[in-house]
Amino acid sequence: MGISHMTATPLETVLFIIFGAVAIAGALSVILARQVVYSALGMLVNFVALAAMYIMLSAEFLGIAQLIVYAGAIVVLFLFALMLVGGRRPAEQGRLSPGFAAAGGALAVIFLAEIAYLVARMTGVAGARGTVTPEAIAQTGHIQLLGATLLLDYILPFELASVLLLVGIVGAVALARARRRSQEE
Amino acid sequence: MNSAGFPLLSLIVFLPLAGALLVLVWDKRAHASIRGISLGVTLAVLALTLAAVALFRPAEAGMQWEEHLPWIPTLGISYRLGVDGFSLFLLPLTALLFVIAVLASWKPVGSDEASRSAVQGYFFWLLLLETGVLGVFLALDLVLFYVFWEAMLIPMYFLIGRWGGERRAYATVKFFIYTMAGSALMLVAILALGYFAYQSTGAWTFDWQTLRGLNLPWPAPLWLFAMFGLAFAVKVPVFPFHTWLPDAYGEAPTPVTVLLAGVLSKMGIYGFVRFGLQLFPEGLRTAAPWLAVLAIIGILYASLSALMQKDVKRVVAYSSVAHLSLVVLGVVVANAQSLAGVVMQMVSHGIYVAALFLIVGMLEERRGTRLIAEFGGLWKPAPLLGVCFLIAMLGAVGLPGLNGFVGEFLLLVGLFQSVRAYAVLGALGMILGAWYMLWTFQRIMQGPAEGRNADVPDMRGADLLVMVPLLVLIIILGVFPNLILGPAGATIDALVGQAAAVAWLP
Amino acid sequence: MVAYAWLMLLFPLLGVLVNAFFGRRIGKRVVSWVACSAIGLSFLVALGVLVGVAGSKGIEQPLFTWIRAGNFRVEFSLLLDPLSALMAAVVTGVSFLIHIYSVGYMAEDPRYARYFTYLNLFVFAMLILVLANNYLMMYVGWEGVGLCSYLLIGFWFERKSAADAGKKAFIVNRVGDVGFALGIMLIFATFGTLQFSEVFRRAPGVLGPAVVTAITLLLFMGATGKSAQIPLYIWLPDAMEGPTPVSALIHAATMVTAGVYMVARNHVLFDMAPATMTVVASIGAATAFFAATMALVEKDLKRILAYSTISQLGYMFLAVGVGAYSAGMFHLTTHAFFKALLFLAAGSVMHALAGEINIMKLGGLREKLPTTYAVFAVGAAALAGVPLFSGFFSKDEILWRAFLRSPVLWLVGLVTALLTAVYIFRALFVTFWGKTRAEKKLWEHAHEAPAVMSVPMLILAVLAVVGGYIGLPRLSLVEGYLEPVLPAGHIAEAGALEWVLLAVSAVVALGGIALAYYLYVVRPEAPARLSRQYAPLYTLLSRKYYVDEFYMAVVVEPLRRVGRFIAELFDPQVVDGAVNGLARLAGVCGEGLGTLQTGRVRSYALSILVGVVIILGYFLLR
Amino acid sequence: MDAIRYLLILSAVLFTIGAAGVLLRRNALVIFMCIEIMLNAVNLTFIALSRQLQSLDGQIFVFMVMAVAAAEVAIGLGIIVSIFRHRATTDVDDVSLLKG
Amino acid sequence: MNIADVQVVSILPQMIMLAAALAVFLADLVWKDRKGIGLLALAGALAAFAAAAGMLAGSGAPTFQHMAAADRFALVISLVVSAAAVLALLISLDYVVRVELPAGEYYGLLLLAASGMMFLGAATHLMTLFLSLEILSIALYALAGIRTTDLRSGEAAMKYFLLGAFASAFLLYGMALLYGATGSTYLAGIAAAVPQKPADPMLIGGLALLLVGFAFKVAAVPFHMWTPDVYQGAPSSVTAFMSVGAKAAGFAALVRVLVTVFPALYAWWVWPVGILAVLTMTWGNLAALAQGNVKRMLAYSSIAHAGYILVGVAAGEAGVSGVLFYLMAYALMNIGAFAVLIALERAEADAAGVELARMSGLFHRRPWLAAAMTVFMFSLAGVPPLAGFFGKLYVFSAAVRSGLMVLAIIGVINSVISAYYYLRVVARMALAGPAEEVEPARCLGLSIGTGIAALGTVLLGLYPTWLFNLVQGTLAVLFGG
Repeated sequence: MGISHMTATPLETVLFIIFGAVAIAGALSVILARQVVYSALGMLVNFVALAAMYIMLSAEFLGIAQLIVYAGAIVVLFLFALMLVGGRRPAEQGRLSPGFAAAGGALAVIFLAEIAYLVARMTGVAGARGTVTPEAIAQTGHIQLLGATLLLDYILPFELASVLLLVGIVGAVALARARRRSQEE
Repeated sequence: MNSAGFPLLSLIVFLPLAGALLVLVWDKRAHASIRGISLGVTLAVLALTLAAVALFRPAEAGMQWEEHLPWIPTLGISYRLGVDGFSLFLLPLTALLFVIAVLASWKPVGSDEASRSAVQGYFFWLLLLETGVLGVFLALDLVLFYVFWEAMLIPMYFLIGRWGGERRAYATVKFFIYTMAGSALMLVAILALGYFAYQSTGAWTFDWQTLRGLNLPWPAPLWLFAMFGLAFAVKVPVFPFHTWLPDAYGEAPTPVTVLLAGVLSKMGIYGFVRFGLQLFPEGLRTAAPWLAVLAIIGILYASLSALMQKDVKRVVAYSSVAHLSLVVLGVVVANAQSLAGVVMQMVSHGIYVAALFLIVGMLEERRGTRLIAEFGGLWKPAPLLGVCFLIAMLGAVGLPGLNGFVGEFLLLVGLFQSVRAYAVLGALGMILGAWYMLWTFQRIMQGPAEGRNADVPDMRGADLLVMVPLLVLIIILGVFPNLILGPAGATIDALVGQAAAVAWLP
Repeated sequence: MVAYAWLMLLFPLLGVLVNAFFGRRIGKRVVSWVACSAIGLSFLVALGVLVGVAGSKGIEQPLFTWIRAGNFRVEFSLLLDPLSALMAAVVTGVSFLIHIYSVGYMAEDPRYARYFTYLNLFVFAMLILVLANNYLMMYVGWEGVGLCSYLLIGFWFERKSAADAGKKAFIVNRVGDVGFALGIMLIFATFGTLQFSEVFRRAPGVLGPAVVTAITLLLFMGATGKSAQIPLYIWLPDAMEGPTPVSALIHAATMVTAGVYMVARNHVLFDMAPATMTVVASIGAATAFFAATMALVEKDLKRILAYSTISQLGYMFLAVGVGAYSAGMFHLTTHAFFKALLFLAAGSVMHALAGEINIMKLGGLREKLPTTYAVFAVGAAALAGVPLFSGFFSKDEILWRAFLRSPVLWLVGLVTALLTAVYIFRALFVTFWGKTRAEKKLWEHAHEAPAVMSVPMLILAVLAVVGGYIGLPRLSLVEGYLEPVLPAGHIAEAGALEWVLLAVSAVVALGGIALAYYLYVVRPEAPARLSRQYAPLYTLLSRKYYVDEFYMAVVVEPLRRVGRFIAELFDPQVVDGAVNGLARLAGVCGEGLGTLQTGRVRSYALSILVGVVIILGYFLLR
Repeated sequence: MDAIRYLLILSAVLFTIGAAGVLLRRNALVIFMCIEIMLNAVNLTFIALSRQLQSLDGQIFVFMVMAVAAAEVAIGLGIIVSIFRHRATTDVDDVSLLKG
Repeated sequence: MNIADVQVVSILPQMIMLAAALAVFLADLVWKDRKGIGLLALAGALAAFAAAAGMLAGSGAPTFQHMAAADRFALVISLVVSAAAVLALLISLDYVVRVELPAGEYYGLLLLAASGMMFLGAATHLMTLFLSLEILSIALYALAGIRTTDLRSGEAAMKYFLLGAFASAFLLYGMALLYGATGSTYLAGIAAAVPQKPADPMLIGGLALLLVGFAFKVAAVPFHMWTPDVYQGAPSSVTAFMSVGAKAAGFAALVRVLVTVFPALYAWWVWPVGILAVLTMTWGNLAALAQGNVKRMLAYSSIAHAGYILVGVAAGEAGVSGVLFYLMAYALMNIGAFAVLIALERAEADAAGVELARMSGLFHRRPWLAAAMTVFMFSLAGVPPLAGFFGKLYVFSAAVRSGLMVLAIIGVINSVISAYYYLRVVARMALAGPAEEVEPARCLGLSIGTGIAALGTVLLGLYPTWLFNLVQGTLAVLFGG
């Protein structure tokens, strides 16, 4: 078995289990909720639980970003959209075709089994131990390290991400503006 | 051995293309001058091919006037042309039949007004087709060959599809797909061959000369031959790959049928020799019994089928299948006489079958039908037509003194030398051939002329113009076959030597 | 003259070309002059050659190389020896007379020029056959005469029966020709050459008994086709659809004897194959007998003559089959004279009676057509073997030689001789004697033929009488002339037996005539009674032993049925059906795939997940 | 069980739930939410691995994924709302003009 | 690694595209001339094309901090994408006005998508890969739905979006697994780690999921289901562009990942890719047989072509240049075919694409247009001597070379099947009588676009050598750099 340097205190372990359970419950409620709005709430629960886990995994910046971007912006956007399309109505009128549901469920289970197999058989997470050791973090500070990496080594992805956001904005505008135009006519 | 010198072959191949482009940019309403250009171009090509025949050095067995230029060097594909005694006479045959086809297209071709007036397009495709066909016979690079081979389908598609008979759409699609399907595997085989060359020489090449020298590991020659052979078998066609033929021959306009039967079918035979026998003699040897069985079935099957056809064009079409099956049989046994017969019969068949289809066209033009039952007694009102039909038919039947005999007899002699049963079965085709041909002739030309048959007009100047050269050739080649066998002799000897190098049929 | 032998071929060829291209413009007179003079000149050359080659072993005259393919070399070259010279002289001579006769006979025909073109072409082809120095050239002539026969039988192609007959002749001949062709191939495979002289020279050394038997049987198969022997004789009676001079020339005097000539030409090979010889003799004898029986009940005058021809050809094969080649050639010559004569006379009858040919509708013609009657009688006498007429000598020689070989063959020949006398004199009596049964109008218009027709008949009549003397026993001009080519071999000295047999056949011939006289003149009601009495036999004979029906049922119809099955069912439904079915299958698959494309996102996602699971599974479990 | 394996399994479970939701739900918004769940599950994997490998690459990847998610939400909700304007439905099964 | 490594020149073509997009947005604010904006975009795309071509002619293979490479492979992809963009813009000039698309957003998004595609072709880092993939995807989602007045356009956008996001989640998961297995997000780093633990399930699983993600993008069966619906529903000019550009970019990424990162695992992925190829081409061709709508038929045909290209991918190293050649040939002939459809597309009735019946007798009405379409159809069918044939020749020869004769055989059989439906179009145009008299659009841009595509298709067939030479060299750089 591969090495693991992720050592957890019993408390951390318990918290991991709890947050994990919450995250799963949130995700399940997304797909099981009768009404869309409950799905959105389930998603929010999931996001928050994950944010907590990020923080515990010493990715504090991303934990916070998770709360702001996902739990904040994205869920709110979903709720806006929900209001526009009338989220109070039950999500689906008819029932699922049983065959289709069974096939979907079975495939999902197989997929999970495959990943589980993968995780079980993996030869340990590889590579020489990275440079971002707790000591390094302690010395430089997490945020500083992250920022430096992002803006020095990852300047191109960073810029691409901004282009991506531009695309998102323009795209949304295009869809909205065209709609507006068609409504005017 | 290189491109130095006068590029005679390139000129032969691409002159029609130039003509086609000229036709394309010409004023589309100037029908007369478009026809004139086409005639001029095809005549010029004929002159060039005759010059090739005249300048050919008969004592040499190898390729002559080779041209060699790099084309796609990264894949080892080159532009390489050459002619030897085997392919030599296919050039004037092709050129002549295109002249005939142009002449036969002097009157508007097509079954509806729109296509009849589309003269420009018709001659464009016709000339393009000539480039394709000549390219096939001259290409010595396998990819180049394949390009010409397939490219030819496009003009053919339009010529049949646009200017054909009532079921032309069905016929042309079937022709296209069927022949394309047949040659699909040939492409893979060509690639495989290129790869074998790569393995043994370290460079991709599709050069025919180089590939001949390859030592292929068994059983590669067998399956490569099978893949090539399928393409050729479809083109010839060999039973059971023949069912596109009655439709295509039947629906194509007369000049195109003439080309289909006269020239395009020879491409299959040519392929069997050039890319079957010469590239994979061991493969051909191993496949020979199977191919021979198919060819023999083809002879008998097509003959019997021809016997009971109701449509005269289909009679000739099936007769063509039967005759060419015998030629395939000649390739299979590959001895001196049979290969001489192959060379002879390719040209002969091209000529008499062209004459027969022209006559069918004239019949159809005069009576508006091709159903044999509708005809009768035409010899009386149209004696010239009758005589021309008679001579062409006798050529096809293999009457000694006419061209069909020499090839057929040489083939049978060759077969007899190798496997006597083949000769006996092939000879049965002689009897059946006489039967269906004579019966067809009888039902159309003989008997009382009643109704509309009584005042069918005889052949006139234009009709004679296309027919007489063919009939003259039928007789001349029957009496002086050495005109062809002589120059082809050295090449045939070399072929025989190569075939003999592998242990042949039992 | 021998050096100019090629002129023999050239003249008819010129005749063909001139009449073919200009025949319709130059008028009938010129046409007939061109045609007749071509053959006449040819005949003169032939006579010159006949004299010139006397006593020689044979001269070969190469003209050009015809085919060369590897070691397969065929020269176009003439072989001039006594055998070919005799045959050429007979052919051109008889042809010349018949050409002249035709000028009168065909005078009214609209396709006059075409007729003479064909006729000249025939002579040309026949001469190639005769003068060939190799098998393939002989084959050229062989098929060439077949073509002319086809064209001339179907000359009046508006009549379906004529067209049918022409086609039948060609196809049946083709069957025989295929045998001939295979024989040629076997010869080439064995000897590596097709030249007669080479083959004969090497034959004793290289031939095994099996091969030589095979070769000769195949060649003989060709002969049975061309010379109308069992089993391929069926085309000849139908061939009477052609103009009568054609029947005289091609289907009696010349072409049909080609088979005999061929066997004689190949006597070296045949001599080496006793089994084949037995077959040849037996088939000859059988053909002679059966054809004669059929002639007994036939009502069509020309067909009677046709059966007679078949029967006489049988005699000739009997002759060559027992090794009496010169006897065969002798009979061939005399037969050419008297059978041509008989046909021309029959033609004269038809000419006089607007084409009526059924002897039951004729009768009493001797008063209207005395010349015709006279020459017919001469011909009949010659055919029947009445002593001192030509047929008597030639037939007798055959019987004699047959007797030496096997008394059974002799007996068959003898019976046939009896039948011959009966049927030909039946024809004579019914046609020319008694009261006429012809329609009144026809009868009144009946007239003797013009000189242009009667003169050739008279010449032939003279020949039919005296022709036999060239071959008188002990004189044996023919045998002597042919000696260099056909060595007579060692024949037992003719003793008293020969004279006894001579007498017997004379008696038989006269007896046959007497019988015919009794049946058809004295007791004209007897034949009808007999036919009722022996109805089955009569029907069998009059239906020609049902051989046509047999071939129809066993060969032609089955093949047609197979052809129809292929053309209408198997090819379009099965072979093409497979092709179209494949295409349809692809289309159905396409539509099936289209239904999977439901338009619903979730099913698409499902498909993605399926892909994920499979690929991931493959990678993990590999 | 190692902590890392626990975390990987946890994220796999979350991912699978999301994937199953895409298949099982018909409401476009819910499907989209499920996709967000899937992305978040992957994010968890990245963070866990980042910690395990003591490298920041994983964290930065998660940062980028957030940007992607934001852009996707902008476009995705735009599309869904746009369709709703036309058809008054968010049921994806009703949106199947194109098929065959 | 520090800021000095940044060589902006290495991403010059992409930057030009981005700059052009920004210029378009700015111009849109002040300028209402739709055609003018289009020309501006066209100029940008042409500049990008020129830059790519110039860099190809030049030497050296600079990288941008090992995030994006300017190797010949990437540059050829840039060339293909910018060529596709140029053609797509040419055929859009009139179309945008005709169907009243928002010009600024349309052209801008198109250029952004193009830059995303070019980045994807150049990406040598998982993050660049993912982000550029998302840039092009999101831009295309929006473009697909940009014709908001049309139900089908919205439906296409929704399907594309939901399934695209779904698939990219798998892709992302795969990246995470690779990161976990190798500890690196640089392709070079992963490549270096692969040989050390070739059988690690995590590595293998990551490869599998990556394959899935790209297979979705290139529309390989069974990840292709979105393709016909999206291609049909999206505005035709968008379909033309995405069928070519997105495919080129997707294949670029796939090839780069498989061939440079996982050559050691060739034996693992050759058959999955090969089977994908077989399924893809067969499915695409068979389904296309049943289509009566030309646009939808071309969508299925595009699936089939993805299959042919996958044959080249399965051939591994040997197939790289074949894939590139094929992509270029496909760009020319497919955009050309769509150009003809755009010319024919008139009323609302054609919003779902041109029906086959509408092509009837085109030869009589517009012979040159019909001739061009004929060229495209025969080329797509793989009839020599046109570009499509040599594309097939190249990839199939690579397959034969890699011992994948079976794939070549199935490939050629498939091209025979495909000939049937391509011929049907030609037959309609050439052999049938004229349909109802709706005059096809006449527009300079469209004519030029069609003409360039047709000419290119023919010339690339008659003399493919220059492109062969161009793509041949990419291999060395791909491995050397």
